[in-house]
Amino acid sequence: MPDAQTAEREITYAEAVREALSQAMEADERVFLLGEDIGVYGGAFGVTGDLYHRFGPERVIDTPISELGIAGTAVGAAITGMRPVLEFQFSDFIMLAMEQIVNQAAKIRFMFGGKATVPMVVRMPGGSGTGAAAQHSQSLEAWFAHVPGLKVVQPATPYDAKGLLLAAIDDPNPVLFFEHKLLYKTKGIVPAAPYRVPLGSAVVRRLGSAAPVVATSIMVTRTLAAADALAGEGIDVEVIDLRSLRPIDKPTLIESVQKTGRLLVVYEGVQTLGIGAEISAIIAESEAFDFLDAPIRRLGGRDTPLPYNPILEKAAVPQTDDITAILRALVAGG
Amino acid sequence: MPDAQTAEREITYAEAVREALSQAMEADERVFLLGEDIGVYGGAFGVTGDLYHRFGPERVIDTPISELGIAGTAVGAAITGMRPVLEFQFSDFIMLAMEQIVNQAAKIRFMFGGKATVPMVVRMPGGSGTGAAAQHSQSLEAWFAHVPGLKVVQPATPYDAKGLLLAAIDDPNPVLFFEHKLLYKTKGIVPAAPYRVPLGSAVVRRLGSAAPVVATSIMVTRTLAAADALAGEGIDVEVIDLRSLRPIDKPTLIESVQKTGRLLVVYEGVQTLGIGAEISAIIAESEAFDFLDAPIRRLGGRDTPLPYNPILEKAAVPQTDDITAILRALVAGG
Amino acid sequence: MPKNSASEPRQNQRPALALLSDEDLRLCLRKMYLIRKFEEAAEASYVRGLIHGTMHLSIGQEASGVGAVTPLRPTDYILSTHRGHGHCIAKGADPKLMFAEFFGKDTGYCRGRGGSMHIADVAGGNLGANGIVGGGLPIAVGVGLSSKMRRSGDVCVVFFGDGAANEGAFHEALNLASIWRLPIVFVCENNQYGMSMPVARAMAVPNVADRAAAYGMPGVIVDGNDLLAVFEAAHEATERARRGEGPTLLECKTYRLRGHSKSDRNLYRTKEEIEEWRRRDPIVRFREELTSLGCLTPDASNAIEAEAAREIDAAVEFARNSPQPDPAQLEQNVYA
Amino acid sequence: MPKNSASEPRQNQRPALALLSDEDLRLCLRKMYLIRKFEEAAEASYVRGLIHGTMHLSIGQEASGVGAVTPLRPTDYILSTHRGHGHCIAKGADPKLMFAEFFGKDTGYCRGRGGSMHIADVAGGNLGANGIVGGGLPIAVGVGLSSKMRRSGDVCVVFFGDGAANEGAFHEALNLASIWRLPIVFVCENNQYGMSMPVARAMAVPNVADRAAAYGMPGVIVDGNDLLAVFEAAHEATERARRGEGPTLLECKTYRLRGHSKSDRNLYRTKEEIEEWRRRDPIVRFREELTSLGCLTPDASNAIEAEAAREIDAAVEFARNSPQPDPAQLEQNVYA
Ligand SMILES: Cc1ncc(C[n+]2csc(CCOP(=O)(O)OP(=O)(O)O)c2C)c(N)n1
Ligand SMILES: Cc1ncc(C[n+]2csc(CCOP(=O)(O)OP(=O)(O)O)c2C)c(N)n1
Ligand SMILES: [Mg+2]
Ligand SMILES: [Mg+2]
Repeated sequence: MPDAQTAEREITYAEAVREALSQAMEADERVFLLGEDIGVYGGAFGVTGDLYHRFGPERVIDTPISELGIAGTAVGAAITGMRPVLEFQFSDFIMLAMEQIVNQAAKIRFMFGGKATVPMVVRMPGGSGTGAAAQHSQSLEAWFAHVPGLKVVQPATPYDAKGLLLAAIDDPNPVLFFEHKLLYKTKGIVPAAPYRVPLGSAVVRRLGSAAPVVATSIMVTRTLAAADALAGEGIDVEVIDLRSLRPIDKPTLIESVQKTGRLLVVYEGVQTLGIGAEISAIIAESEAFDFLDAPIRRLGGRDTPLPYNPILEKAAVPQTDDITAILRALVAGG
Repeated sequence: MPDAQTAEREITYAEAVREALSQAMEADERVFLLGEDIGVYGGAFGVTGDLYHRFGPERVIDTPISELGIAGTAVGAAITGMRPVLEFQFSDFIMLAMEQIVNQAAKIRFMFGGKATVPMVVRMPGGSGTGAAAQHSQSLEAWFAHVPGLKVVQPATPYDAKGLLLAAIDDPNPVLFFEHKLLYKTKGIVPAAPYRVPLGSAVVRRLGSAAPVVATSIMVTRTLAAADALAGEGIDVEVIDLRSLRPIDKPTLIESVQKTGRLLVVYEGVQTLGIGAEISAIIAESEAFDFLDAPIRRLGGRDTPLPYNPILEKAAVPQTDDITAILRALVAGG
Repeated sequence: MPKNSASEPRQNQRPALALLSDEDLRLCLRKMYLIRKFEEAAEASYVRGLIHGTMHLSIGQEASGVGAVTPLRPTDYILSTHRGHGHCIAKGADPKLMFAEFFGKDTGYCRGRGGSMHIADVAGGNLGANGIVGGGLPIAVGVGLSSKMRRSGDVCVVFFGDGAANEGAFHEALNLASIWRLPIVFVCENNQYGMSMPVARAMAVPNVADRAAAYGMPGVIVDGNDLLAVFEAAHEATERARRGEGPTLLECKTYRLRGHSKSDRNLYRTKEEIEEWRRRDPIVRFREELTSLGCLTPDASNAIEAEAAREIDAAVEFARNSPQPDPAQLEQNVYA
Repeated sequence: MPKNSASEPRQNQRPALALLSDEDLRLCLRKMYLIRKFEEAAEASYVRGLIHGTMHLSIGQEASGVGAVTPLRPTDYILSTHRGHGHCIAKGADPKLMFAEFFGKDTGYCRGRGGSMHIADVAGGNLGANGIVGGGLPIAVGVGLSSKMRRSGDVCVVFFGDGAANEGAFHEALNLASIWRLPIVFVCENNQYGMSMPVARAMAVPNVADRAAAYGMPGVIVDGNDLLAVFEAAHEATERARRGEGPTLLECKTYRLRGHSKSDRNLYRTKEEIEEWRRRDPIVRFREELTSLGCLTPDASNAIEAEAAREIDAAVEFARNSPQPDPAQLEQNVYA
C-alpha cells in the first residue's frame, strides 16, 4: 500500500486546486489567500472549502466586494515579500481590476528596471455552461495572453490544476490562472505529494497521425471525446492541450503540425482574436507553414455575448459534435 | 471658388476629430461630450479645443477623474436616448472602465433581447512615441476587437478621423474610437461638409502587385513610407489600411492576398494576440490559403511594456526601416 | 399615484398615509404578494428542474422594493440588481413575461437571453437587473444626466446592496450624481450580508447611509421591512430629485430570508437570526397594519394573496408553454 | 529620526519642534531645496531638449512631501504619484539616480525604463511613482497588509491628489485599510486642481478629509505649505499606524505653482491666484520660521540652498554623461 505522500487518488479538479493551495500554504508562510467569500463560505464554487478553518482568517482573507482594491492589495503584498493568491468569483469580474493587473502588476518589474518582483496568482473560473448568462460566463484569457509581463494558464485536468497552480505560486511573476466551472467536479488521478507542471509547456494528450487539434480548458475534454468518436471511423486525431497561453509552447505545436500538415484550434473564448488566432498565426509564420496542406481551422466561441437559455448557450460555444464534424471535414479535404 | 461646405482644406487629424464632434453636435442635440479636462483645458491633447466655448458646459462636460463612473454615465445616457461621446485622456485608462464597456455597453442590447440600444462612442488616444512610458503608451484595440457587441475603429488619416467619427456617432452601437497621439498633428485633405466613412470597411491606400501589407493607425503612414522606399527598388507593395478592427473587412483582405500570394500585417500593439493574429488567421482559414506562397508575416509591437527611454521606445514598436526590411525579405523569398 | 387620503386619523399615525389611497395601499400589498409568490414559484420550478442557472431571491425584502418604487411615475426609471425580481414587479412588470424570461423562453422580457440576472422591462422603465455588483450605479448617473439634459423630469431609482457599497463604482457614481445634482435616488437594500460577508466586517461605519456625507447628499435610514417607512422616505427623495435638488442615499435595513443563491449553505449566520427576522416579515407586518388601520379586512387581504398566487401560477404556465428561442437566431441583437 | 529637542520655548510655539532636532530641521530644509532645484533643473533640461516626454512638477508643494515623509523610518514605505519627485527625494533617494532616470539612462533608478512618472527607489522604500491617478492607493493596502502579516512594524505612506479622491480606487483602498486596521497614512496633497478641474467642481464636500468619516478613520486637515504642521500631523498618523490602530487620512492643502504638465496653458486659473500662493511659498516660509526661531542663520540657509543647487547640478551632469540603455536588452526584466 502506497503511503499518503506517493499515493495517487482520484480527486476532483476543485479538490486539486484546494490541495495545491493547502500545500503551498503549508510549505511557505508567505503564501496567503485573498478573495470574496473564500472563508466560511468556502468560495462561490466551494474551491477554498475548509482552508479557512485550517489556516485561519489571517491567511484565508475574506474581502469586501472590491475587485480593484483586492487586486491592488495582492500587488502591494507581492512587491513587499508576500505571495498572495487572489480569487475572483467569476473571471468576468476581473474587468474591474484590469488597471491593477495590467497597468501595475504586469509592468512594475519592467518599469522599475528589474528592481521589484510581483509574485502573485489570480485564480478565477471562466467559461459557460451553467446558465449564468452574459456577465458570468466569459472566457477572457486571450486578453491577458496579449499582455507582456503576465503569465496565463488554463488547466484542463485535475492533475494540471494542482501542478500548474503550485508552479504558478512558485513563479516570481503575476500568473493568471483560469479555472473552468464545468471542470470543477470532474475527477482525475492526482498524486498526493506536491509537484509542479511547468508553466509554458503544452502536452500531447493523444498521439495521432491526423490533423492535430490544439485545445484549451474544457475543450480538451470535448476534443478527446470527438477524437474517440472519430477513432471508430479510422481517423486518428492528435490532441494537444495548450495549458499555457503565455508563454506558448511553440515547438510542441509546430512539431505536431509538421507531422500532420493540418491544424484545428478549439477554444471556448470568442473566436475572433481568441487564442486560436494566435496559434494560427504562429503556425502560419513558422517553419510548419510549408507542411500545411489545408487551411488552418479555428473553432471558437460564436460572435455573441453568452445567452442564458441553455439551448442557445450550448450553441454559442463548441460542443463535441461540432468538433467531430469539423475534424471529419478537415481530415477529408480541408 | 468652392463654398465653405464643399471646400477641401488641409487640416490636422486633431482638427478633423474636433470638426466631426462639432458637426455632430450641431446636427443632433442628443450628442454631447463627456471627459476629463475636455472643457476649458480643451482636452489633454487639445482635441476638443474650443468646443466648450462654442457649445457650453452642458454639452461639453468636464468630469472628475472617475473613468468607471463616466463610462457608466455614457451607458446610462445612451440607453435613455442621448448620444454621448466620451473621451479618455489616454486609452490606457480604459482599463478602469472595462466593466462598463465590456460587461454593460457591449452586452446590454443582447442581454435585453434587443429591447435597448447603446449608441455611445469612446474616443481615446493610444500608441507610443511621446516618451510617456508603460502606462500611457499602450495600443489596446485588440482587446475590444475580441468583444462581440462593440465596434472598433482606428483612423489613420485626418479624412478618416472625421468620417469614421461621424459614422461612429451615427451608429446605434458602442464604438471604440482609437486615435493616435503621433497622428494628432499630421495634416491631410478633409472636406468641410460632414461625410461618413462606413465602419467595417478597409481601404487600399496603395495598389501594388507585391505582398500586401495590412496596417493600422500610424503604421499605415510608416508602411506607405516603406513602400515608397521599396518602389525605388522595383518592389511594388500593396498597402491596405484596415481602419476597422471590428467588424473586419474580410473580402478586401482576401482579395488582395489572392492577388499577391503573400501577406504582412503591421501594427503597433503587442504582436502576440494583436490584430495581426486575427488577420493572419482569417487568411489562413480562407479561400486565400491556397494562394499563399510564403508564410504570413506579422510585425507588431515587441513583447514588452513600453519603455520610457526614446531609443528603447522606438525599438519596441515597428519603425519604417523595420517594415522595409521585412518586406524586402518577404518579397524575395518568404 | 400618491393622492390625498380622506382619513385624517390614520395619516397622523403614519404620515405616508396622507399620500396613499386605499387603492394604492392594496396595490402595494398585491405587489408584495406577487413578488413573494413569484419567488416561491421560482424556487419550486428550480427544484422541479424547470429553471437552470442560479437565482437570487429577495424573500423578506419585499417592502424595500415596493416601497421605493411606489412614488415613481410610469416614465421614471429604475435600475436593479442580481436580486431584482421585486424591483421589477414593483415597477409594474408582467410576471408572465418575467417567468418566461426565467424559463429562458422566447416570449420573455429578454427573449430568453438574459435570465433572472438580466431581466429588463425597458418599456416599463426598468433598465435592467445586473449581474455585476454595483454595475447599475454608474449607469444611473447617465440616466439621471440624460433625464436632466432632456428636461424630462424623470427620476431614476437605483437599487444596490450593502456589499455593493464597497465597490469603487458606488463612490464614483454618488460623487458624480451629487456634483451634477442629478434626479437620482440611491436605494441601498442593506440585508446585512454581501453573500457571506456581514456588513460590520465589510465596512468600518455602522450604516451605508453614513457615507452620504462624503458626497454632500442626504443619507436616510429606514426600517426596510416597513413598507410605509420606505415609501415615505423614497417619496421625499423622489420629490427632492424631481425638484432638481439632487440625489439622496436611502438605506433600507432589511434581511434576506433565503440563502444568497442556490449554492448557499448558510454557514455564516445562525438559524436564530433567520428566525428572528422571519418574525419581522414585511408582508405580514404591512397586512396587519392595514387591517388595524381599517384599510383592509382580513378577507380582502386573503383575496389579494390568492389572486397574486393565481396570477403567478398562470405566469408559470405561460412560461412553460412558451416556445424556446431558435438557435438560428443566436447572433441576433448582438448589434443594432 | 525624531528625537527630543532641548529647546523648551520653541516647542511651545510649534509642538512639532519637540520631535525635531536642529539637524532634522536643516535636513528638511535641505530636502525642500533639493526638490525645488531638482524640478527647476528638470524644467531647464526639458527646455534644452535633454529630457523628452512630459513632467509633473510639484514646485510649491515641497512641504507636504517632506513633512509627511519625515516621520518615517528607512524601512517604512511610500507610494507616490505622477507628481512624485518630491516624495522620492524626501524618502532619501539620490538625485543623481533620479536625474539619470529622467534622462532615460541606464544608470537611473529604473535603468531608463520608467522615466519621471515611474521613478521607484525600492531599496529606499519608495515603491514607485505611478502614471495612473489613484493607482498607488490599492497597492498601499497590500503593502500595509504585508507589513502587518510580517509583523515588520513598517508603515506605508501613500500620496495622492485631490483629483484621485474621486476614483473608485480611493474608496476601495480606504475601506479595506480601515476594516483591516492597516498601518497606512493616506496623504492627500490637495493642490486645488486635478489638472484643470477645481476641487469644488469635482466634489460636493469642501475637504477630501471629510470623506474619512465614511471609512471610520480620522480625517485631518493641515496647511500643506507649513512643513511643521504637516510633519506634526503625519507624525501622529504614523505613530497611530505603528501602534496598530489603523490608517489616517491626512489632507494637505497646498498649490502647484507650475502648470499641470507641459501641455498646460493655465486657462482655468488666474495669475492673481498663482501670485497669491507664490507668496505662501513653503520653502521661504519654513526658512523664515527657522530663522525667527533661531535654529538657523540666514547664512546657513543660503549655504544649504547653495549646496542643494550644487548637488542637483552634479546630478544633471551625472545623468548627461551616463550611458543610454542597450536596445538589445529591451526585453530584459519583462519577466523575473
Ligand atoms: C463585481 C462583482 N463581484 C462579485 C460578484 C458576486 N456576487 C454576486 S452577489 C454578491 C453579494 C452582493 O452583496 P450585496 O451587494 O449586499 O447584495 P445582496 O446579494 O445582499 O442583495 C456577490 C459577491 C458579482 N456578481 N459582481
Ligand atoms: C486613471 C487616470 N486618469 C487620468 C489621468 C490623467 N491625469 C494625470 S494627472 C491628472 C490630474 C490628477 O489630479 P490630482 O489627483 O489632483 O493630482 P495633481 O496632478 O493635482 O497632483 C490627470 C487627470 C491619469 N494619469 N490616470
Ligand atoms: Mg447584501
Ligand atoms: Mg490636484
